[in-house]
Amino acid sequence: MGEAAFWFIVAVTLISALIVVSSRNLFYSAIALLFTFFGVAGLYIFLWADFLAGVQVLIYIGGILILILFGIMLTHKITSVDISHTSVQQGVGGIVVLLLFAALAWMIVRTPWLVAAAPEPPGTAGEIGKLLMTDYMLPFEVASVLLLGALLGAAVLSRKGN
Amino acid sequence: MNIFIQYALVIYLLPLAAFGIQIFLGKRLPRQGDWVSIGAVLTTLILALAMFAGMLLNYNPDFETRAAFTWIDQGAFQIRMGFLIDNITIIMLLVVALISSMSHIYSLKYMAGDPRYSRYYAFLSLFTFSMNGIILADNLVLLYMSWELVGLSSYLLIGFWFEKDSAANAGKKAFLTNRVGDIGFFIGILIFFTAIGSFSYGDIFAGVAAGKLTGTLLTLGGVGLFMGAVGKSAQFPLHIWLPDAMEGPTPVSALIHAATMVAAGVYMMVRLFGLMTHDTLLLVAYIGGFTAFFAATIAITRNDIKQVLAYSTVSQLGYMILSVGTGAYVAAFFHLLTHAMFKANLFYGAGSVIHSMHHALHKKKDHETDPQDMRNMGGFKSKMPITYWSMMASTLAISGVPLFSGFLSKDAILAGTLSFAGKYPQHFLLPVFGFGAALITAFYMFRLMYMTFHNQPRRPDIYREIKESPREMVFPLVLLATLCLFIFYTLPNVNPLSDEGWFSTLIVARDSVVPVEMGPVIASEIEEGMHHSHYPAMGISIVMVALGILLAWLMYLKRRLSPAAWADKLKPLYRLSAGKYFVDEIYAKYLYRPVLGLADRIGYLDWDLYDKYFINGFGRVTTWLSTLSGKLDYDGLDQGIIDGIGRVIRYFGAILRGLQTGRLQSYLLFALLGIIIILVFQTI
Amino acid sequence: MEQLNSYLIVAAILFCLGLFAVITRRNGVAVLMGIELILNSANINFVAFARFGGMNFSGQVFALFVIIMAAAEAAVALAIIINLYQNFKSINVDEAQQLQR
Amino acid sequence: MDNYQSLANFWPELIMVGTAIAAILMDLHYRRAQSYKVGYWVLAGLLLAQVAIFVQPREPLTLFLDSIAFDPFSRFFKTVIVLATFFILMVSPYSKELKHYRTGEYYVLIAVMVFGMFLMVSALDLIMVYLSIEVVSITSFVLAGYLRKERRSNESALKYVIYGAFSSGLMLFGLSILFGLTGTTKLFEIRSALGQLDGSANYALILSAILILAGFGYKISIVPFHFWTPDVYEGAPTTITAYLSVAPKAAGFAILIRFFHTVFTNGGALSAANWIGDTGLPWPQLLAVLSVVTMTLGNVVALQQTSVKRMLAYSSIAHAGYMLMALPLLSGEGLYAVMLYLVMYLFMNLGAFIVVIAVKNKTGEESFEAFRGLGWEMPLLGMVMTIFMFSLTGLPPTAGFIGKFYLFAAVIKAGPQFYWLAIIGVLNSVVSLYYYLRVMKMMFLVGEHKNILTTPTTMVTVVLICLAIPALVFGIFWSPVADWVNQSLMFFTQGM
Amino acid sequence: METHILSWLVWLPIVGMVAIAFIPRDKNEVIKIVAAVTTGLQLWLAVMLWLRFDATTGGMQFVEQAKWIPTFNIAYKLGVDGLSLPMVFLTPLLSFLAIFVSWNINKAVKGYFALFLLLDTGMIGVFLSMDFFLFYVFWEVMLLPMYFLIGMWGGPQREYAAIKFFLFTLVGSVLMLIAILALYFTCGQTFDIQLLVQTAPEALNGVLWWGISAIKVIWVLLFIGFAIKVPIFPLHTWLPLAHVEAPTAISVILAGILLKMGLYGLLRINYGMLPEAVWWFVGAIAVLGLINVIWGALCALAQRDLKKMVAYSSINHMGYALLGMAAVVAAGSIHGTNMGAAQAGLSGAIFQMFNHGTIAAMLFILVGVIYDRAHHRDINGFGGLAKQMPVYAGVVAVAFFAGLGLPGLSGFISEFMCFVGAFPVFRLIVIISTLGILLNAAYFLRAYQRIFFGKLNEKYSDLPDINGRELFAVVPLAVITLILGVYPRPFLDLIKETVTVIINHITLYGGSFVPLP
Repeated sequence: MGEAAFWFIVAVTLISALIVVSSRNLFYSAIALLFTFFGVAGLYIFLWADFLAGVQVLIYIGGILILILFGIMLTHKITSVDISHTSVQQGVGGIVVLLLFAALAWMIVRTPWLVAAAPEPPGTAGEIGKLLMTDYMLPFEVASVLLLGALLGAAVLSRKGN
Repeated sequence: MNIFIQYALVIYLLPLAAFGIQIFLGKRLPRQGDWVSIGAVLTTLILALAMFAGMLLNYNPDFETRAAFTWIDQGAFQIRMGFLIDNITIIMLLVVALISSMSHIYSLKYMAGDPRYSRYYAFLSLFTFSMNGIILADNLVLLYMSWELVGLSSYLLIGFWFEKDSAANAGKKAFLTNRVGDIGFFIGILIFFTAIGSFSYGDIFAGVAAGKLTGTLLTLGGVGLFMGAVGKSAQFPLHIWLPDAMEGPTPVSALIHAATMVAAGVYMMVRLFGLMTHDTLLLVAYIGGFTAFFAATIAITRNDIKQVLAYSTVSQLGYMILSVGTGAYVAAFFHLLTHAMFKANLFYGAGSVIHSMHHALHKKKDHETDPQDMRNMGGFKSKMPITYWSMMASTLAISGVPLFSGFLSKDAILAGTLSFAGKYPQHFLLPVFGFGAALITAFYMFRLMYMTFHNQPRRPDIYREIKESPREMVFPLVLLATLCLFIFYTLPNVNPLSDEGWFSTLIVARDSVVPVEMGPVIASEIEEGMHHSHYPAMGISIVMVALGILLAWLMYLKRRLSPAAWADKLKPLYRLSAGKYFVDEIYAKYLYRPVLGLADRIGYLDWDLYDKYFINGFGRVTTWLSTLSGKLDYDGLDQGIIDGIGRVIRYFGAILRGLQTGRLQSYLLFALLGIIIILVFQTI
Repeated sequence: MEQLNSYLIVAAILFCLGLFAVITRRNGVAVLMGIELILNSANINFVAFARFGGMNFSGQVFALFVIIMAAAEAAVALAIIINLYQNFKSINVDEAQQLQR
Repeated sequence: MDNYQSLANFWPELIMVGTAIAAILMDLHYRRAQSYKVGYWVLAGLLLAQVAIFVQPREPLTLFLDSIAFDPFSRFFKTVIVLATFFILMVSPYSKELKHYRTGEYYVLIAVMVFGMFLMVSALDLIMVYLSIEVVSITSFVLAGYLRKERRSNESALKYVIYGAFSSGLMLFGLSILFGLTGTTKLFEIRSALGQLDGSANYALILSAILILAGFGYKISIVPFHFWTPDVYEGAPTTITAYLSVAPKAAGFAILIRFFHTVFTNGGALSAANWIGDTGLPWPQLLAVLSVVTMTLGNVVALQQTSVKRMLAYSSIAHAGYMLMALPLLSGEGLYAVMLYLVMYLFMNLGAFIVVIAVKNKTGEESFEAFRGLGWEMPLLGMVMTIFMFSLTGLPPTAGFIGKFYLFAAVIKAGPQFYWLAIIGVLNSVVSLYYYLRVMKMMFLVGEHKNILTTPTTMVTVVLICLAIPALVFGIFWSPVADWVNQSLMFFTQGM
Repeated sequence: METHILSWLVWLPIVGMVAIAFIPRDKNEVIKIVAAVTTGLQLWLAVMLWLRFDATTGGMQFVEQAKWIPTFNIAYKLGVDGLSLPMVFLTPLLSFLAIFVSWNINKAVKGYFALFLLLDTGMIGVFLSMDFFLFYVFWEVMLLPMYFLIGMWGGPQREYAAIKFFLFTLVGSVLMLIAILALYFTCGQTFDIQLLVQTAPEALNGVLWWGISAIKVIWVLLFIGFAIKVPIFPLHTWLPLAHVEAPTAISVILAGILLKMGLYGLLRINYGMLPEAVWWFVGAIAVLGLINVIWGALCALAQRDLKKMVAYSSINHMGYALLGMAAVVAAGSIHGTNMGAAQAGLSGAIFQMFNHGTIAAMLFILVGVIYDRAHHRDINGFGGLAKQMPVYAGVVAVAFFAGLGLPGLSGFISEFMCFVGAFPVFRLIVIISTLGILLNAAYFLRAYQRIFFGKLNEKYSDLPDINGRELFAVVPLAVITLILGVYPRPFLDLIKETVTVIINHITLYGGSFVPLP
């Protein structure tokens, strides 16, 4: 895993993200999003979070992205060639976002982050699992309720008829 | 409580009771209750006579009795109410009771058949009550209160025939003009109270004597009090209400606007003479002297019989005020006494003529002709002999012809001015005013007599219907005409050229309490001087009077001189006189209208500008236009500060609401912007 | 250049790109994509902080929950968008402007 | 307390989860026409949860290894939430808007939302903070869009979901920075870690705090995170609008107070607490300015509205501003006042919205025009609305006055440097009078005097009276509420 | 007192209100009778209070105290002294009479009288409260019924007038709330008015806020609150509108009682708790009093609407009371401790409050009488009515002359005392404001002449004279005006000791007062 690989992944992530936000074609955006997610997963691996990378691929790409694609298809006639879309207030939005980025970048550079050396763990799934059963058991359970609620909500809203 | 106080209390309260009964029950009583008022006033007359008799029996110039109670007791702030009775009080009480009784009796016929007959008597009683309050007061508060109440009764009586706009206006004018004077009066009271801490005459005199109030403030206090007199006694420049007050019924004019109420100012000045500084008195003298002369010159050109008498009253009151100013305040009071008799009589006479004219016109169904205009009269002497002769007696008295009362009092006044001018030669103008007025007085009074009673009737049609007035009206005429003779004032002495007698014995000048370093006018010194100037004054005045009568005789009886030609020759002067020196017009232009305009403008400012202040300037034009068109309307919610602020708020609200575009992404953008703003705010 | 700051900068860029998408894209689905970018950027932060802060697994757990939540949220959001499409025949966010008075 | 032991003190939440599941099952059982009966099951569960809240031990604890707090403070807010939910559940079956839909899930979602809010008011871990807010958000997105055949409702849900996701994204980013600075997700540990930072990390701290504030601010709709409020409130079913304006707002205040107090102060007793801002961060001024801007904007824009519902939406923004006023003081009195205000606000705001429901049931409209002459036609409605409006304005003798009184008292007590805040606050309440009075004007002053009398549904009437009585009585005698608040705060002032 | 007479006074109207709530809405007569009986009983209680009042002490009497909200030191405390007694008497009196004035209300009778009784409680509560919090609550409680009474039963612009009134007063009262809280926290955390009067001057002594004395800040906040109610220029513009649009009975209450609350508050709170600031601010009070006098009179002179004229005359009359209040500094050493002037001024101000209450009430009732008959109030639109309505003309004359301060009627004495008191200190101001006396007369006489004198306007040749019910409402007021005008001691003796207490309190904290010209 050389530095080149890292920068490659960063480049893929960011360029595809740029396409996501700028493409006029919704499909292209969705496809680009796929690459972004992959890129992020790659970054996770660089960051010694292999389990998370797996989850990222599974849920984001296997779940969310598919949902998004469904969303695109359900809201546009599949035959329609024109699923392009436009943007608004790009100028102002761009300036605001750049300002914000400047603020963030300044913060990142100036702040003495908490840094501590640590050896690469052999695997992360076990540690995460342990945490989920101890410190974060409650959030784990709450997440299930959240999913229940979301499920129910999505069902209510998309149900046909009465 | 001695007998004088008891009598005074009855005299004071009885007319009030009559007023109450009349107002509430009057219409239901038999004869509409006139007997209640007349009974009350006659009782007061009897009591006043009794007091008068007591005074004569006592024969003590220093007689004085007081009674008072605590009216307001707020600890450090107290007002004591009470009566002060001395010889001046008693004489004044008698005058008021007498003239009031005469007016009551006179009115029995004069006012017969009036729809508000009982109301009229109620008001007369109210007046009597108030006037007695002025006379009896031993403190400035009761004086001021009665002073205002007199103003009220005068207002009610002048405007008694309120269906006539002129009468209603005259009443209002009288009240307001009087209030102008009263403001000064009030400020004077405030000055005295503030310095001395009491309202009672006794305390105030003692306080001034003790030097608690000195200097300019004392002068100003005196001027303030005098302003009250200026208003009430119709002195220049507040004289304007009195001629208008003739809109009231004639007995009222006789009682209130000739004999008593207008004399209240003089009475007050006589009472409080001791408080006046030299400077105050100078002002008093000049105002009085000028008024005497000034009003007389206006009287020359009046054609309305009551107007002549009204200006004559103003002029005579000026005499009295002049006399007070020169320190001869006893003479002033003496003139007050004699003037009350002859002037009331003159009014009754005039009333008798008018009454008769009224009947004549009524019979002829003539509603155009003015029953008071002397140009419609003439030759009435034969038809109304009693009226004529009694009026003639009064005319002689007022003109200052020997053997009549006016001669004595006027002589005293003129002697006083001479004496004063002798002491302070720079004020030579005062006697000039006095003697000049004497000449003119004689002239216009005889003019009145000649035009009314002598010559050929100018309107024979009316003349035919003229007849002598009924008994109730003639009786007062005769009685008062009798009282115009000098003898009643000089008893037990019978010397037509000297005023020595009971009056001069019982009423003596008291010295001012104003500290010597302020150079007070010492009344006794003036009195002393009067003895020396007595005969010169008499001589000059007789000459003047003779001249005046002669002039009138030539012009109006013998027609040797044509009044019209003379008027033409002296055109500017004539115009001034005929126009009453345009005082009313000047006031209207420079006083009433500006004040009313100011009020309008302030009202407008308050309501339409201030209240709408926050509204944008564009709205202002429209409101201005709407005000111009006489409408003070306002349009619904778009008004007021609140709305102004409300508008501003709503304006910003609209801007802020503009942020709520409904476009989601704008919201998000704004939120981000907000974050950046906060960030900047936080890091700076 | 495997340093904390490079990850943070990448995350920041991703975050800003996500924000940009959210505030500029008219299509509801595209806005949703932007939101996913934001969430991913935060996740990178978490994981990066976890890695460089002494291998603190809390960060990874946090990221895990975020991913779960993102899925749930995406489901609901898409349901809403589809529902809206059925009523409006459009999913352009700025056309949903009835509620602006 | 470890996970297993914690369960013993976790009953209210468990009951709500159980209720939700039971309700889903019951919903399967009912046919559409009866589906509203699910509401009664939820109601039963809610009451049971309240009983559990009531019988729980009083001393403060932390549960699930410092994941959530268990203390009177959270108990107070839970009770407030239960109360609000109770009234909404009572009224919902009688709202005509919902009549066209199967409402089983509606009640289930409310149950889930209550669960989420319970967690919100007690979260002590960044993950719990995030998750609980999301639970509440996601359920409320769905509820706002519940009238799926109505465009207004769709639109409201869309705006809500995007705004919500956006805000929580911002917050999440902020949380990640906080995590980066301290390396932990537990609030207590964060505080101690922050306590050791020198000033060099201030900037990051500020940035993260602002981003986190965006998340909380969106829940309680403070400027500039309020934009969703009017649109969502207007489009959502009125019952849900009423609910959103009270319960999540209370929960939002709870979490804001707890988070900021725990993380950003030195943690001393409240009366002596200081912002970490001893290092120079101008927190009080920021919050004071936000409060002023929020209340002013809410009031000023509310003046313009033509719909009562939307007017109430803005007024709820203004009220958030009032409550925010007491936070910068960082005094026990300030928190006390906010909590008391929330109780008072619960009654009057719910009441006002329920009147809107009743009017909409009758006229099908929510505009001011719909209220014309209603005071004559429905005297009871007019009377209770008068109470609510005057209470919202803050006039004695109503509960709203007491709420404001305590708020202003807290501000004044903090010293002359805050007088300007109090003066702006009171002047704002004068402005608010204007639009509240407009409702009165429409109901009583204009419109002819009709003699036809109608009343709303019995249950709505009962609920209205149940809300109006406290709105009035607490204006005269509020000692019980004050004592309750006091007890709920007592421990707080001694540190958690 | 064990009889709780004050509580009865306060809560009796509420009892009546509840009773009315249970009467069916179509039983109008019954409702009116219940209202009349309630206020009648209240009036009787007030008379009993008057009779049992001990005039030899300036302290609080009949004090009732109960705990209310102990955690905030809020108590239910009522009491009465010479300052409040006149108002406590006036309130039920005018309420009682106003019930009869509103007898021909026929729109929503039940609501009207219920609200009216609520208003009654609010008003009397303000005068009796000895707890600041309670005071504030009553102060605000009045607003609600007032809003509806003006807004529902008023004239054409009633909604606008009602909201304007409401907003104006609310601005004042919220500022007052701030001041109340500031006092509470700086002066020992109590709302007890009597206690604050003792502690506040010490506690606030030397306290600076932003470089300004705390006393001044609080004084100004309170002053604005009370000034709006008085109303003092330039915060007065709500008054003409509210008075004009309100139904007659409410105008009576507004002018008769509500305006007095401002002055009462100034005397009780500002003078009591912040005596030091009195010395600092008194010049402004005098100047404002002068402006009120002149401005009000000129505005009244400009009006064509009779009711508006009377409304402006209220502003004018309140100016005299302000002058009297300013006189209190005469007691300071700079003026040779002129206790007499201070006594005169302050007593005069309180007396003026009472007198204006009766006189303005009379005026408004009478305006209502003519409005009921002619359905307009344009001064120029009548003419010659004295002939058609002699009794009415007579009563109006009494009221007008009372209004213009004619001796023999009570208004004169109080104005006189105000002037006498203020003169030693504010010479120039008093001299200018005496012009007000003249203007007073001008606008009253002008109106009287236009309405009653001259030729009878044929339009009104069948106007009925004032009827018995209306006379019943006016005559008691006229009698009071007359009796107190002739012999004011029954009134003045009651307030004497309290006034002394106030003056002593203020001189005790006498600051450095620089006299104005």
